[in-house]
Parts: sequence; structure tokens; C-alpha cells
Amino acid sequence: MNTAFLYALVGVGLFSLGLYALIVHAHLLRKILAINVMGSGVFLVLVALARRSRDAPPDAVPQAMVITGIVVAVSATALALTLMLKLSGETGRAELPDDRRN
Amino acid sequence: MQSIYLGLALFLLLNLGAGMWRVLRGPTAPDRMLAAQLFGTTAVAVLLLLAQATASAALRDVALVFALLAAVTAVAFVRRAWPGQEAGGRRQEAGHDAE
Amino acid sequence: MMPSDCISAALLIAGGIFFLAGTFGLLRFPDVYTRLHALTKADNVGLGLMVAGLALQAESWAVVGKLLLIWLLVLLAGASVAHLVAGQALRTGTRPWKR
Amino acid sequence: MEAVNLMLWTFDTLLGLGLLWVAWRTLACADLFKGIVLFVAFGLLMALAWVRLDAPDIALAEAAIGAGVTGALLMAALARLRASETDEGSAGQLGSEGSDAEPSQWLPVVILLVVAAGLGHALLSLPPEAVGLGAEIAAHLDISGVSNPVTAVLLNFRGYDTLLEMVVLFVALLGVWSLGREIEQGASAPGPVLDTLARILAPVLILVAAYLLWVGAHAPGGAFQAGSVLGAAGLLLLLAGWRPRADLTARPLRLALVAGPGTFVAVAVVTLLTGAWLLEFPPKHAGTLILILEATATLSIGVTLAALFLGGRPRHDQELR
Repeated sequence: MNTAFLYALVGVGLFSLGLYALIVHAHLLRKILAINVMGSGVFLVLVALARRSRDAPPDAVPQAMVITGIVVAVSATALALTLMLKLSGETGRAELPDDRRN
Repeated sequence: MQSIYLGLALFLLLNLGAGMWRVLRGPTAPDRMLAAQLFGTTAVAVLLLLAQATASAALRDVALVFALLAAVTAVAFVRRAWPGQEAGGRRQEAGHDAE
Repeated sequence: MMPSDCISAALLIAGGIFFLAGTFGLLRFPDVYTRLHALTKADNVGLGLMVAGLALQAESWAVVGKLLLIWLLVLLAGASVAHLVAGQALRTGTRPWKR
Repeated sequence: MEAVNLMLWTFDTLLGLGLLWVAWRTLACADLFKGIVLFVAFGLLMALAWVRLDAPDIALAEAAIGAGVTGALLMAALARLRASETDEGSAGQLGSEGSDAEPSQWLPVVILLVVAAGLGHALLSLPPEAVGLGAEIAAHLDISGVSNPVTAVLLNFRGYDTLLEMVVLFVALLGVWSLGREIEQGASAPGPVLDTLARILAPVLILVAAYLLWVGAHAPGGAFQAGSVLGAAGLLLLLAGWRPRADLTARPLRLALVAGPGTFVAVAVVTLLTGAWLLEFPPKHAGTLILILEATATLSIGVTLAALFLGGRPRHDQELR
């Protein structure tokens, strides 16, 4: 199999794993990690699919988008972590309220 | 020579997989952190080998950034996330709030 | 193979052996202090031998300089982090392993 | 040649499986700290994957962010979380970090499988040849002012994207600042070893940031990578107990934060006023303009990342209130 397709499939796997963890876990830090894994999967698909034809030079547009994406993802993560700390400081729990339990 | 570089890179990747066992097993947080530290150095070596094998000089810059940044993560661990030191930190923080 | 190729192949493989030994030590040694000892072998000697082997193949002196810089940075970071981890482990009450 | 291809193929397969395995362990393990260490290892493997996809520019960004800054952010947040949890006296309730996974739920598993199968099928039914803008970029590279195509896309061809990314970074920091003041971490004095390490490494990090900024015009590197490394220098100094002087956290800090987006907006307005399209650079001055934009963007990205690490507005912040 082509290297690009291999990495694109890995990206799909990462996205699905992250989505699963995002649904299943209640702890917000885990949700943040899950979103980051999902993001990495998307980035991998974007770049790998542009690399399907190995003879041509790599396409710079998806690469540029992913570079900005990585930096934006880390700033979003920092904001999410601060929100999580604020929530756990207010409620004592790093989890969102559960409809079933209330 | 190229097959030696690539063979060693492959070997180091397998080595990294073996080291993963220590991250999973622990038992303490510093043990896990040490394994991550070894991963950083291994990645530097893999990148240097790939740089030579594929004649792409840019990978040496990636290795340089890795070498620098591995220390930052380790320092963050020692200074912030070491288990057993949060209590002291919290006390000072509470004192500051009361000001 | 040129003689320089033979020498650098030998250096690279020796470096790989040190990485393997470091991973072995990380997996087999009993506590965090002894594991630190194993880890720094891979950091210092393993990467050092690899850098030496790659430097023999480098196309210019600038590449040799960058390789050396990377190694020195890893040395600095590895030594400092090892000290910080060991010191913090002692302070938080991890007892060194005794037979 | 056959052996080389086989080795590369094995390397790719192992790396791909490793990525999936580490991601799975990151998200499934019981101990949150273990998850964070695994996530750092995940970032490391991602950087190697970018190298194998001929994307050294991304590998640089991932090496600085994924393997460095994100790990430090997560560890600091975990420490604060643990501190607040033990303080509430509800450790028993919240200590059960691992038990919130409920593997008996079958619906998420079905969703996981359907999503993975659907996306995988869509991927594999794509034509083997990618249709991209590679040829278009190569044809216009000589008027962009730089010879690294990724920098040309980021700062020239799609400069409006980058302008908005800078604003997103800035808004994220505003969000963090609006949630309160910096949380003081009562760590002990740094000690001579950490102090010396920070004193040696921080200047090297700043130097490497400048190098990446400069080299980005013709080789992998650029403002985002340089900014990330600069941010790492800030993180290291903060971890070593260094705090900016009170007079630096007022106006100079804010100026550094808006330098990147501000310069970008100014250049955009000037290009519109001179009759060109938004952020359309005259080929003669494109190289200089890009260097100015990248230099200010690097400063802003670095300072923003370091400020994000503080987790709130700086404490000595009286002047502008």
C-alpha cells in the first residue's frame, strides 16, 4: 500500500479513537486529550492525502494549514484547561454535570 | 551505508516501543517521565539518521528543536507535576488569596 | 566500503548498542535512581557515538558543528534533568534501593 | 534498493501502528499523569510521521508544540487540578479518574466503528492522484519573495488565513485572561542546577527561534515554528521561577501581544489603500514585508504561548486597570 494512504488511514483511526474517548469519558482533562488526538488525526489525513502522488513536490497549502492548526490547537487547549480548572475550582469536580444524575 | 542508517532507525523505533513498557508500568511518575526522556533522545537519534539517509538537512533542525524541548517538558514535570508537592503549592496559593 | 564508512558504521552500531543497553536498564533496574543511571548512558554515550559516526559522513563542517551542538544540548539537558529528578526523588522520600 | 524500500515500509507500518496504540493507551489508561506522558510520546511519534510525509515544516512545529509546550501545559494543569481536588476534601469522589470509562456502553463503540469504516471507505475510494495547488504555487513562487513554498503560502498567497490565526491566538489569551488572575504555584526555589540550566538554555532557545525565523525564507522553518520555540523559552524561564518585572507586564507585554496581529492588519490596510488586493504584496518588496510580518508574528506567538502558560492575567497588573 502507498505510504500516504497508510498514514491517512492511521489519521482516520486516530480521529475515531478520539471521538470515542470524547463520548465515553466524563473527566474534562480526558476530553481535552481526546480532542487533541482527533485534531492530530485530521491533520494527518489532510497532509497524507495531498501526498498521494509521490513524484510531484509536496503540496504546501495543506502543510501551511496544519502548521497554523497546531499552534491554534495548543492555544485552544490552554483555554480549555483554564476553563476546566475554573470549573473544578467552582464545583470541586472536573466534570460536566450529568443530566441523568441530577 | 543507507541501509545501515535505515536499519538503525528501525532498530531505535523498536527500542522506543520496548521503552513504552516502562511508561505503562511506572510504578511512580518519575519512572514514566524518565522513559519519556529516553524517547526524546531516541527521536533525536532517529531524526539524525533519517537526515543522513534521505539527505534532508532540515531534519537536523527538527532534531535540534527536539533536543531543546525535551528538557522543557522534564523541567515542567519536576517543578509542577511531581506527586506529593501539590499540597505545599496549594498552601502558598491560599495564603496569597487571603491577602 | 571506504575505511571511513567502516569506522562510522562501527560507531553507529556501537551507539545503537548503548541505546539498547539504556532501554534494558530502564526496564530491568529496580528503582528510579538506578534507572537514571541507565538512561544517561543512552543519552550521553549512545547519542555521542551516533553523532561521531554521522559526523564522519557529514558533507560540510557546518553539519558537524550542528551535530555537535545537538549532542552538547542533549548532554546538558540530560545531566541537569537527571540531577533534578534524583534530588526531587530524595526530597519527596523515595528511598534508594538496597540489595 | 529493494531492502531500503522494505525497511522504509516497515518503519512506516510500525510508526502507524505505534501512533494508534499510543493514542489508545493515552485515552484509555486509568492514571491521568500516565495519559499525559503518553500524549507527549504521541506528539513525538507524530513529528516522526510528519518527517515521513515530507513535511519537515510541520515536524518542526510538532516538535516544539506537541513534544514540548503541550506537555508542560498539561502537567501544570494536572498539578493545579490535583491541588484543588485535595483541597475540596473530595478526593475519594474525584480520585476515581479511571473509573469514568464505561466500556459496557455499546452505542459509542458502534459510532466508533461506523465512523472509522465510513471514513476509511471514503479514503480508499479516492483517486490515486491528488489534485492540489502544488503546481500553481511552484509557478508563482518567484513573485512571493521567499523560496520556501510553505512560507510563501502562509505569509503571501494565503496571508489572510495567517492574519486570522494570529487573531485566534490572541482571542484565546483574552479568554484565559478574562477567567481571572494567574494562579501562583508555590514551588520551591529553583536551586543552582535548574537556575544554570535555564540561564544557558533560554538564550539558546531564543537564538534557535531567530535562526528558524531567518531560515524559513528558503528552508523549513518560519514564524510559527520560531514562535513556538520562543514560547518554550518563556515557559522554561517561568518554570525556573523567573517572573517579569511589574513595569514589563503592563504596556510592554500588551504591545508584544498585539505586535503580530497589529502589524498584519496595518499591512493589510496599506495594501488595500494602495489599490492592491488585501495582503497582495508588490513582488519587489515581498521579501522584506514577509520578514517584518514574520518577526512580529514570532514575538507575539512566543509571548502569547508563555502568557497562556501562566493561566491568567499577570499578577502585577495595576497600571492599566
